[in-house]
Amino acid sequence: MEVNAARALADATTCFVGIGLPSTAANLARATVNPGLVLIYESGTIGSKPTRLPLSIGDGELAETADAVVPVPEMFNYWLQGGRIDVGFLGAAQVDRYANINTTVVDRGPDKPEGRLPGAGGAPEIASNCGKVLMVLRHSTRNFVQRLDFVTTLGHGGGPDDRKKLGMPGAGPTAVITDLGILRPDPATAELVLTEVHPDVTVERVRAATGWELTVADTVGTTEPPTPQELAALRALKAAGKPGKSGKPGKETR
Amino acid sequence: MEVNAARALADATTCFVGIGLPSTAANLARATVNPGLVLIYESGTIGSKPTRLPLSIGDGELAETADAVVPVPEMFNYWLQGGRIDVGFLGAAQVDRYANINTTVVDRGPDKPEGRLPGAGGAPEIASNCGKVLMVLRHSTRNFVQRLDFVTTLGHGGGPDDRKKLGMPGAGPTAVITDLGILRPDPATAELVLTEVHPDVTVERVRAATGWELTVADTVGTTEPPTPQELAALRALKAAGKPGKSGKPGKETR
Amino acid sequence: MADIRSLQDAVADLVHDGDTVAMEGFTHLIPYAAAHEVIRQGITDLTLVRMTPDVIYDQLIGAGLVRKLVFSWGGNPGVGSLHRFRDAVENGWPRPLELDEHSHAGMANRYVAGASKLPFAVLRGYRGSDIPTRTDTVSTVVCPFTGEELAAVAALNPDVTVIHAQQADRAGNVQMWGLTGVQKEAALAADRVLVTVEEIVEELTPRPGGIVLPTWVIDAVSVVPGGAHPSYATGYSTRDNDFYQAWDPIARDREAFLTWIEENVRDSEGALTR
Amino acid sequence: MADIRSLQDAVADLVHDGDTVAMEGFTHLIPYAAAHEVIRQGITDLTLVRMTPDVIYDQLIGAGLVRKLVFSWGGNPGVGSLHRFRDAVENGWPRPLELDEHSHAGMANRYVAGASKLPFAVLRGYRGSDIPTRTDTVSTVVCPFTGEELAAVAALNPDVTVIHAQQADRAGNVQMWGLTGVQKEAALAADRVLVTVEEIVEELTPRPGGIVLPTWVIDAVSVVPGGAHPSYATGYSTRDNDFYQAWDPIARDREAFLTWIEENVRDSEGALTR
Repeated sequence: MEVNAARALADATTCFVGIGLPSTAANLARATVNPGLVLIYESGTIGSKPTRLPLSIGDGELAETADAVVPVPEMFNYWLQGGRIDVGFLGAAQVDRYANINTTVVDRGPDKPEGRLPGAGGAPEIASNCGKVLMVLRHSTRNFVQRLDFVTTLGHGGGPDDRKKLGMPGAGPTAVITDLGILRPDPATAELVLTEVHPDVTVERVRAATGWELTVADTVGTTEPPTPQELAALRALKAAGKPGKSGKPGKETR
Repeated sequence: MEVNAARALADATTCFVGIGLPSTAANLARATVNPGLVLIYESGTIGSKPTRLPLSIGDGELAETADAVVPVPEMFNYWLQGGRIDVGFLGAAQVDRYANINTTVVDRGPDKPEGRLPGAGGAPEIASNCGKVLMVLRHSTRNFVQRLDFVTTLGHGGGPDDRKKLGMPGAGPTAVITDLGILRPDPATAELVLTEVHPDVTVERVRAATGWELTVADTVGTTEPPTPQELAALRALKAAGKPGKSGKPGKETR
Repeated sequence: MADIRSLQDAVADLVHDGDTVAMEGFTHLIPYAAAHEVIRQGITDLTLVRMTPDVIYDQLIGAGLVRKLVFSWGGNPGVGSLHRFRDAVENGWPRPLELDEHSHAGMANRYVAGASKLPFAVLRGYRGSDIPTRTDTVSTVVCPFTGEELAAVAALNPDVTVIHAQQADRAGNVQMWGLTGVQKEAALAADRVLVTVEEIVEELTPRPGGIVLPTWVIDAVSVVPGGAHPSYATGYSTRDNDFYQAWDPIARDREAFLTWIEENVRDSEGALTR
Repeated sequence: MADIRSLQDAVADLVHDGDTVAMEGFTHLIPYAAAHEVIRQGITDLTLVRMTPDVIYDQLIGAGLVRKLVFSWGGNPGVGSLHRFRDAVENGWPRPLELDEHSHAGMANRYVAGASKLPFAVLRGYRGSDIPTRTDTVSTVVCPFTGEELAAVAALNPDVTVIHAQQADRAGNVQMWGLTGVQKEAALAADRVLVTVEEIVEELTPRPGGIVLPTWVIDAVSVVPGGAHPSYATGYSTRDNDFYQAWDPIARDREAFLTWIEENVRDSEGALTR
C-alpha cells in the first residue's frame, strides 16, 4: 500500500498528512517520485522534512524541520479551507461504495451498545477542501460495507453530483488504495470500481473482501511491483524511525 | 490635556493607545500615576514600553519593547473584541452632546462637496468593546456640535439605555477631556455635563466654545494644576522624542 | 495578574466541581501534572473540552470525574483506542459519559469564537456528515452577500483552561514555543487560566515561533518541571513514546487502571512528572 | 512557486488595468517601490484595498490610476490629511474616486474571510454607526444559538496583493518580522501575490515574531533593497519621518505633486528606494 500511495503523490505540490501509513507514503514520495512534495501536518507544520518516520503528528522533528509552524485554527481556516492543499489522505473504519466514511460509531447488534471509534478529527473538512483525497485501508468485508452505520465524512454521497450540490470545492476521493488493489470512482456514477489489483491478487479475492457487489473495470490492471529503489527508500525510512510502533495506519489523524 | 488624560489612567490595567495626545498621556501615566500600565497599540503591540514618544503607531520601538506582537486581525478579534482592554482613547472631528463621534465627513454647505475626514479606523469597535473610553479634543464650536454630519462611532446614542439596547459591552465615553475642562455623561440622561474646568477657565468660556446648550454641574470643580513631577516627566518624554512632529493629537488612529 | 503558586493551591482555587475545563496541547505541552492534581483532589462532575482527548483525558474519565466530553478525535496517538473513554461511552463505567462531538475544524473555530467573545463561528464544514444530528452546537447560517449556507458552531468558553508552557517570568508572563496548537485561543476563551511551566526565568527571551501570554490574562502560574510528561516540552524534553505504548494494556483493564492511578497519581504527588 | 524576477517584469505580469490590488503594511514594510513601478507602467482603473491608505495610495490616487478605494482610515500618520485622496473625493481630481469604507475591525475581518475562502466574516461591530448606510459590504447575521444580531462583512479577495518583506531564500520562501500587520491574510486572500524583499539569503533563519510565506503561495519575488522607503523594514532601515512631513506641502498642491511624481517616480527608476 505504501508504495502505491507514494506513487499517487507524484504530481502533488502539497499533501495533508496523517500519521501512520499516510506519513510513510508521503515521506516515501519525497524520497522517490516527488522530492519537492510539501508535507503539511494538522498539528500546524508546513513543509516538514523529517529524516525518520514520526510516531505522532506532534513529533518535535516535524516542527523543527518545517518551513513554518502555524496555530491549529490557522491551519484549518487559511490553509485547508483556504484551498491550499492538493492531496489529503484518509483512512476509515468503514467505507461504502461511494467512498463515504465512518470513523464515529459501529452498530454491534440490537442488544449491544454502539462500538465507539475515535471520531471525525480533520476528516470532514479534509475530504471537502483538499484538491483530491486518497484513501488507504485494509480490504475486508468489515471495512468495505454495504451501508455505513454513521456518515462521518462525505466521499461522493450517493452519486456524481452530490458533492457539487453540497458546494464542496475538492474532487473528493479519487482512489482507494488497499492491500489488495486500487478502486476508483466511476466518473458517471461515482461508485467505486476495481481498476487495479496488486500482483498475484485475483479479482475474486477482492470481491470476496468487499461487502457490496463490487463493480470491476472492463480491464483490470496490475500494479507495478515496488522497484528496488522504492524498497530501498522505504527500508531506509523505516530503519531511521521505529515504524513498528506507529502501527495502525490512518487511525491517528482522522 | 495630557496631564489630565494621564491621571484618568490611574486605575487601568490595559490601555488601547492612539498616536499623538493619547500616546503622550499613556506614556506620561506610565511615568507617573501608573507605572504598570500595559500599552496596546492597534498595530499589534502588547505591552510596549517606549522610551521616547513614538511618531507613528508603527514605530519600530513599539514592537521592540513589547511583551508580544500579534497580527492585526488577532488584535481586533481576541484582544479588543475579546474584552481585554480597560481603556480606549478617542479623538474626534465632531462630537455631540451624547459623545457620539464623527470622523468621516463634514457638511460644508449646500453648494460644496462634503469635506473628507480620515474615516473610522478602529474607533467604532474601540468605543464598543473597551471597558471605558476617554475622549480628548480641543474645545470649539466647530468640534462640539449640535448635530453630527455623520455618526462614525456611537458614544451614548441618544440616551442612557441606547448602548445596552445595542448590546455594546463597554461603558462608552466616561470623560471628554479638553483644553478647557472635563465633561462627563450624566448617569440619568447620558448627556455630557461640564464637571471640571482647568485653572483660570470660566464656565462661560466653555459654554461659548460648545455648539449646544451646555449642561453644567451644580458644582463645577477645578482640575489640579500639573505637579512639578508631572511636568518634569512630560518634559522628559518630549525631550526624548520629537513631540513637535507628532503634532495633531488624536488624528492618526481613529 | 498571575500569581505564582503551588500546583496544589492553584488547582484547588481555580478548578471546581461541575466546571467546564479545557486542557489543551496538540500532542506537545499537554498539562498532565495539572490533570493528576485534579484527580488527587477528586474534583468531579467535570465537562472536559479538548480537540484530541488523549491519555490525559482517558485518566480523568477512568477516575470517574467526568460527566461530559466535548471533542473531535479520541485516541491514543500512534497506538490505538482510549480504552477508558470507550468503556465509559459503551458501558457507562465508572459513570456514563455524555458526548458533544465535532470535527477538528469545528472545534478550532469554536475556540476562536470563544477567544473573540463571539457567540459562534462560521466554517465551510460538516457537509454531508451525520455529526450535526448528534449535537446541538452545530447549526447553519446563510451568507447575507452570496446566499451560501455555511456551518455555524457555538463558541466554547471554558470556565477554566489549563495549559503547560516552557517559561514564565517573575511577573507571570508566559512563553511557549514549538507546536502551539490551539492553546492561545483556549486560554483567551476561558474565564480562568492556569499555566504550568518548566521554569521561571529572569527575562523571557523572544523565540522563533514563540507565543507570549501576558500575565494579566492568566490567573495562576505553577512551576512543574516535566509537567507535560509523557507529552513533552520542546527545548526541555522529548515525547515518551514508550509510555503511550505502555498505557494501552493498563487502560484495557479496569483493575489495572485503578491500581495504576492509585500508585502513580493518588499516592504519589508528581511521581509521573519527574 | 515564486519566480525571482525584476520588479518591472513582475508588476507587468501580475498587475493589470482594472485589477483589485491590496498593498498592505501597517506603517511598517509598505511596498512603495512596487507602487512606483505601477505608476511608471501607468496601470490604471485600479480598485485599491488597504486598511490605512497612506502616502503610498495618495501617490497612486494623485497619479490618476485609481477608480475605487476600499479602506478604513485615510491619513498621513503623524502628519495630517492625505491631500490627493481628499482632492479626488471632494473635487474629483484627477478623476472621481468611489469609496467602500469600513472600520479597522471590519477590514481586518474581511481579509480573514478572504484568506479562509469564506464569503463573509462575523464581528460585533458597526453598532450605531452610519457606516453601513454607505456600503453594501456590511450586513447582519443572526446567531443561530443565541439570537444575537451581529455584523457581517463581505470577504476581500484581491486580484493581486503586493507586500514588502525582509528576506527570501532562492526557492522564493519569504520571511518578514516586526509588525506584520494584516499581510499574511492579504496575501492568502489574493489570486496573485508579489513580494518585494530587502535581500535574498541562502537560508531563512527563523526569527522571533517571524512570519514565513512558503514559495508556493507566492507568484513573484523581486529584490528591491529599500523598497519600503519612506516606510521601513525592521533590521534594515528606520522610518523616514522627515519624508512623511515633507510630503504634506507637496501633496497639497496639484502642480507640486505632478512635478514630484515626474521627477521622482516616472523619470527615475527606483530613485526613491535607494
